[in-house]
Amino acid sequence: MVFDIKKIRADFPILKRKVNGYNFVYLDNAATSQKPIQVIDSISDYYKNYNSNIHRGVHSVSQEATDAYEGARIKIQNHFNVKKSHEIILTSGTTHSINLVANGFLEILDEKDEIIISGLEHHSNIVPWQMMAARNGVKIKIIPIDENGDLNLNIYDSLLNSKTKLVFVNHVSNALGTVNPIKEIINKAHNVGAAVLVDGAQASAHFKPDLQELDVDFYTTSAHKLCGPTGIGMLYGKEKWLQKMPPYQGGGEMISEVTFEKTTYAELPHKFEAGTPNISGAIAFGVAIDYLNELGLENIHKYESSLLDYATEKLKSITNLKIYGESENKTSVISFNIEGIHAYDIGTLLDKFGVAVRTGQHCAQPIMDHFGISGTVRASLAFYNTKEEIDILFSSLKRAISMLS
Amino acid sequence: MVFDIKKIRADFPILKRKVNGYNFVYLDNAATSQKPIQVIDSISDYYKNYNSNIHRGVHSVSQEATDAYEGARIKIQNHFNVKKSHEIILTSGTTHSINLVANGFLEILDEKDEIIISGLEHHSNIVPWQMMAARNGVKIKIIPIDENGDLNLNIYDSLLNSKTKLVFVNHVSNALGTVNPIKEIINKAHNVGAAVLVDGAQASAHFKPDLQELDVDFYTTSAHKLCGPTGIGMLYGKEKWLQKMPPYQGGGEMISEVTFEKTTYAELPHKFEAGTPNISGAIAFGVAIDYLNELGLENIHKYESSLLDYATEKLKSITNLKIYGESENKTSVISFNIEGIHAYDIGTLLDKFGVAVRTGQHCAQPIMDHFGISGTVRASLAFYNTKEEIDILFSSLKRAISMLS
Amino acid sequence: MKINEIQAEIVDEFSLFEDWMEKYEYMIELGKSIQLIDTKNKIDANLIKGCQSKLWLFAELKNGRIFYSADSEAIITKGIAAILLRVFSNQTPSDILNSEFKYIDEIGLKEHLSPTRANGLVSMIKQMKYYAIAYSNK
Amino acid sequence: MKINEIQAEIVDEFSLFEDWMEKYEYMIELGKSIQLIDTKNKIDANLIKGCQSKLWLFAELKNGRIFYSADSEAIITKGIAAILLRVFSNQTPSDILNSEFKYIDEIGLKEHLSPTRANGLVSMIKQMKYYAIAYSNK
Ligand SMILES: Cc1ncc(COP(=O)(O)O)c(C=O)c1O
Ligand SMILES: Cc1ncc(COP(=O)(O)O)c(C=O)c1O
Repeated sequence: MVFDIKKIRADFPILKRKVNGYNFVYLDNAATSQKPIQVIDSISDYYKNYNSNIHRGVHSVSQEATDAYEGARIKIQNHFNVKKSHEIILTSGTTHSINLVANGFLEILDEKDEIIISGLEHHSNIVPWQMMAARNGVKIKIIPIDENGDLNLNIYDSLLNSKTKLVFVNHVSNALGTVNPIKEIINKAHNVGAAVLVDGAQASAHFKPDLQELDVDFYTTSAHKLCGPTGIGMLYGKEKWLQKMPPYQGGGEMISEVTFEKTTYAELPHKFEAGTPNISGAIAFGVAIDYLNELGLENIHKYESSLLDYATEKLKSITNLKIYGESENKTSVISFNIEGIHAYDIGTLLDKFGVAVRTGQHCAQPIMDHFGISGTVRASLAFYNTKEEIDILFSSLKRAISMLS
Repeated sequence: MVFDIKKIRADFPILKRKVNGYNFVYLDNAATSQKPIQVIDSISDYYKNYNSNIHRGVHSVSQEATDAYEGARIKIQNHFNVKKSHEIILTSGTTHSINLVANGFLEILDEKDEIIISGLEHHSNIVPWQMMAARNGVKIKIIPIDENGDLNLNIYDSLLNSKTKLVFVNHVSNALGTVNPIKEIINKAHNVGAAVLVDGAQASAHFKPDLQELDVDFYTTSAHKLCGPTGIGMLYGKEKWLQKMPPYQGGGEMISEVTFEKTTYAELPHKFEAGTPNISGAIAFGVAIDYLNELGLENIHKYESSLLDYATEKLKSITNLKIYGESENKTSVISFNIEGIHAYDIGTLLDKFGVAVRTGQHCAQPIMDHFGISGTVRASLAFYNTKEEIDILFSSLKRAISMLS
Repeated sequence: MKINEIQAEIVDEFSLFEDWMEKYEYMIELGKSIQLIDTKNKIDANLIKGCQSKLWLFAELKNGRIFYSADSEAIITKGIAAILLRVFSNQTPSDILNSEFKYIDEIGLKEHLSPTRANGLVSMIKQMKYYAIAYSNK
Repeated sequence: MKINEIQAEIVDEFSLFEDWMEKYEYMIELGKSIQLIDTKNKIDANLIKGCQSKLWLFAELKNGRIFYSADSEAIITKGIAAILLRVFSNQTPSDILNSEFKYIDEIGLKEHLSPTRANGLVSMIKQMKYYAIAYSNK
């Protein structure tokens, strides 16, 4: 397939807008992706034509909405090659998913157990475990990172032992773009009997992981990172874990019987989907997955890699520019600083030129602490970005630096 | 204001559709409301023009999205007459809100304390408290209901004592439509020093409560019940409670500092809004509130009351039809059964005539147990319904009954 | 008669109806003549999950053939259950396991047989096949 | 000079610039000449919350007037802080408390002074007023 970037860009209405008088150059894709018109229209279509509450309705429109919602679950199941559709829990996003699992293990683990968190994690994959540990006394250990932004797997080996119960790692680091060797991490954890949760929030716009082949215990992502809407995400969990974990939230949908004396919980996946879900969000999540598959994740990854190489080379030609995270294996994220200039100043001036980047800690303060910096400028590229946009980033950056020097 | 029903209906695209060859008559409004085009368009507009992750962005589009998201919070604040905007927590819905509070009180209460749940509650306001009680040992007491579907306030008085710490009641019952005397319930609870959570999910499409005047401790609703989208809701909590309660979910946004040793939480409201929120949902929630206010909640209520009277009178003319919930004070909900005919059969045949009602327990099994029935047919009316639609309900119902008899 | 023939016969019968009302009236009639489950078998253990109305199913093996009986609180559910019984009752376990239940779509029952439908009929078909599995090992 | 006059003066100065780049270059210049906070006051207790770059603010009362000093890691934030200092420094607590900070909108600073902006400048203005309250009781 030829990657017809012009045609692709035409699908994204927002890319036509101006910012501060300049063409909008959106390089903040790791924070959230933009949405193609197919996804946007699927939301309107739902509300204009078949909005209804789901599952318990006897009427036709409720059935249509239910079928669309459950159809989305199946799209997600197929996309990630999951065995059973009820192993896919629809959540409001990665943060919700991880908290659901942390709550699930609250009473399974105690102070004799250990869990391991990678040093590359987003706050969403750190704080829930700290909160859990504060309640059940589990001991937390950290896999440190090296200068390139790679996890130190030798130290990981030394942290693993028979007390290790859970390991957390993201598939891709949001701050640096590092792609972690999750297959290896999973295998090693399984060797000592520990389960692994992989935070795929940054990966799923770039890769299509085969969860059965990975044999991962939990995998999670947010739709808004992969061309879907906000407020919806998914948690994959192996059936045996989902059955073992208690429900997270109580409410409608997740029970099979309620009396004031006793309540019996519904079967999977409903046990973990209390209350009216984000119906339109789930449907649009499915449409986003269709969209990505139509382009092909392999094609996307190839195109983005060439963009990344182009951008890295250009940026490296700037004196005093230091890139953080130079793993051999990374997605199209460039985190950098200019010596003597604060990231916030760069971000502010780039914005004046219509270029949107993120600055700061990227919800990954431990990584910043590791490098001894207060933050970075992060340009994160998507498949709808172009070399011309990289050129604009480059020239705007040069002008910003000269203004700030 | 004259209630221009034709103009109003033109705002709701779905009302033009056909179901099974008949005009669509949507009488399942208590399950979820339909959405006016203004709300639908606000979602597309967001994704087409200013989609971005919020709060931490330095660039203009992120700032636009943040302003719109925070602007929605202020609309909600004003609508409910709340003192401080950070007392409004944006959640994914009522179920999420109640679970957040239940988690908040998990460690504040213990087995010496008592909580009181009204007998009219939706499962979402029962199960979270049962789950909490299973952990902290709190004792649960129930306010029973009488034959009309009203709470027995004499018994409520006798349940209150100095051990009572929390009282839960919905503003309006979803199964019966009963409007509860929440002001009285709140005052009595406060007299013994107990806090009150009011579940407003069924109320907010019909009333505009003044939360300061009510002096309620917590109030919650879901946007999808009041012409807003799915996946978004709100929790009002008095500042002192929100400060006292620990955070519910860990993640991005809700922390001010994270190291692997220690994490400090962000200020309100962010402490309770971990992760990327439902940004488009929040914005559309604000638009839904604008829409309702433009019509005027008083006008809506007046119009719906006359619809309810009309419908009640018509249905009562049907032999062997029994209405459940005949409170003096109720919203436009009619829960009923026909002697000797199962609710599911009625619902199925009404659907064949294009009429959407709900059948079953309505997530309120204890109420059904109270009446000794397995479920009801529920027709719930909204301000965009008409007398003509009630006539269709009536004639379709008569035909269904004759087919089933 | 073979399972497929019975299905064809039912489709023929339904093809005579002019509108959905006649069809539903007939289904309701069928419900009234269902092979009713014996009271002693109308127990919670024989309830099919996931229905808004209670639906009971029972099966016995006689001379190598399975005979189903059922009941439901809702007459429409009962009518469809009656059709399912007519198709699968008095058949051998292996014929039941090898059969496809597809002609029936043509009579407009599909909407009632969606896996997400709250009437439990999909679970009922599953349960009928489970009985067939159980009895084929005997 | 009165607070409003100073604001008017700043607006005048900025009106000379043809484009945003000139304006930002000037702001950056202003940042370099800020009344720098003394190292001994550059402590965590004097940090303004909610900024992506650290921003320190200090204030002293001399002869009934407040003198502010500040610093920031980011030069643009520092430039805007310098403008705020120029407007409010060397004024009496009551004048500061009664003043409105509005002309400044005209020079296009508004975007930096949104309550949801991650640069802390709104908190800085609040903190400047808190100092004024504190010192007006002395
Ligand atoms: C009274 C009541 N409480 C709670 C809920 C739960 O709301 P949601 O499903 O939006 O979380 C509902 C809606 O079904 C309701 O009617
Ligand atoms: C690696 C990683 N994990 C978790 C998250 C949290 O996702 P969300 O904010 O959608 O819950 C993000 C997104 O910011 C992320 O990049």
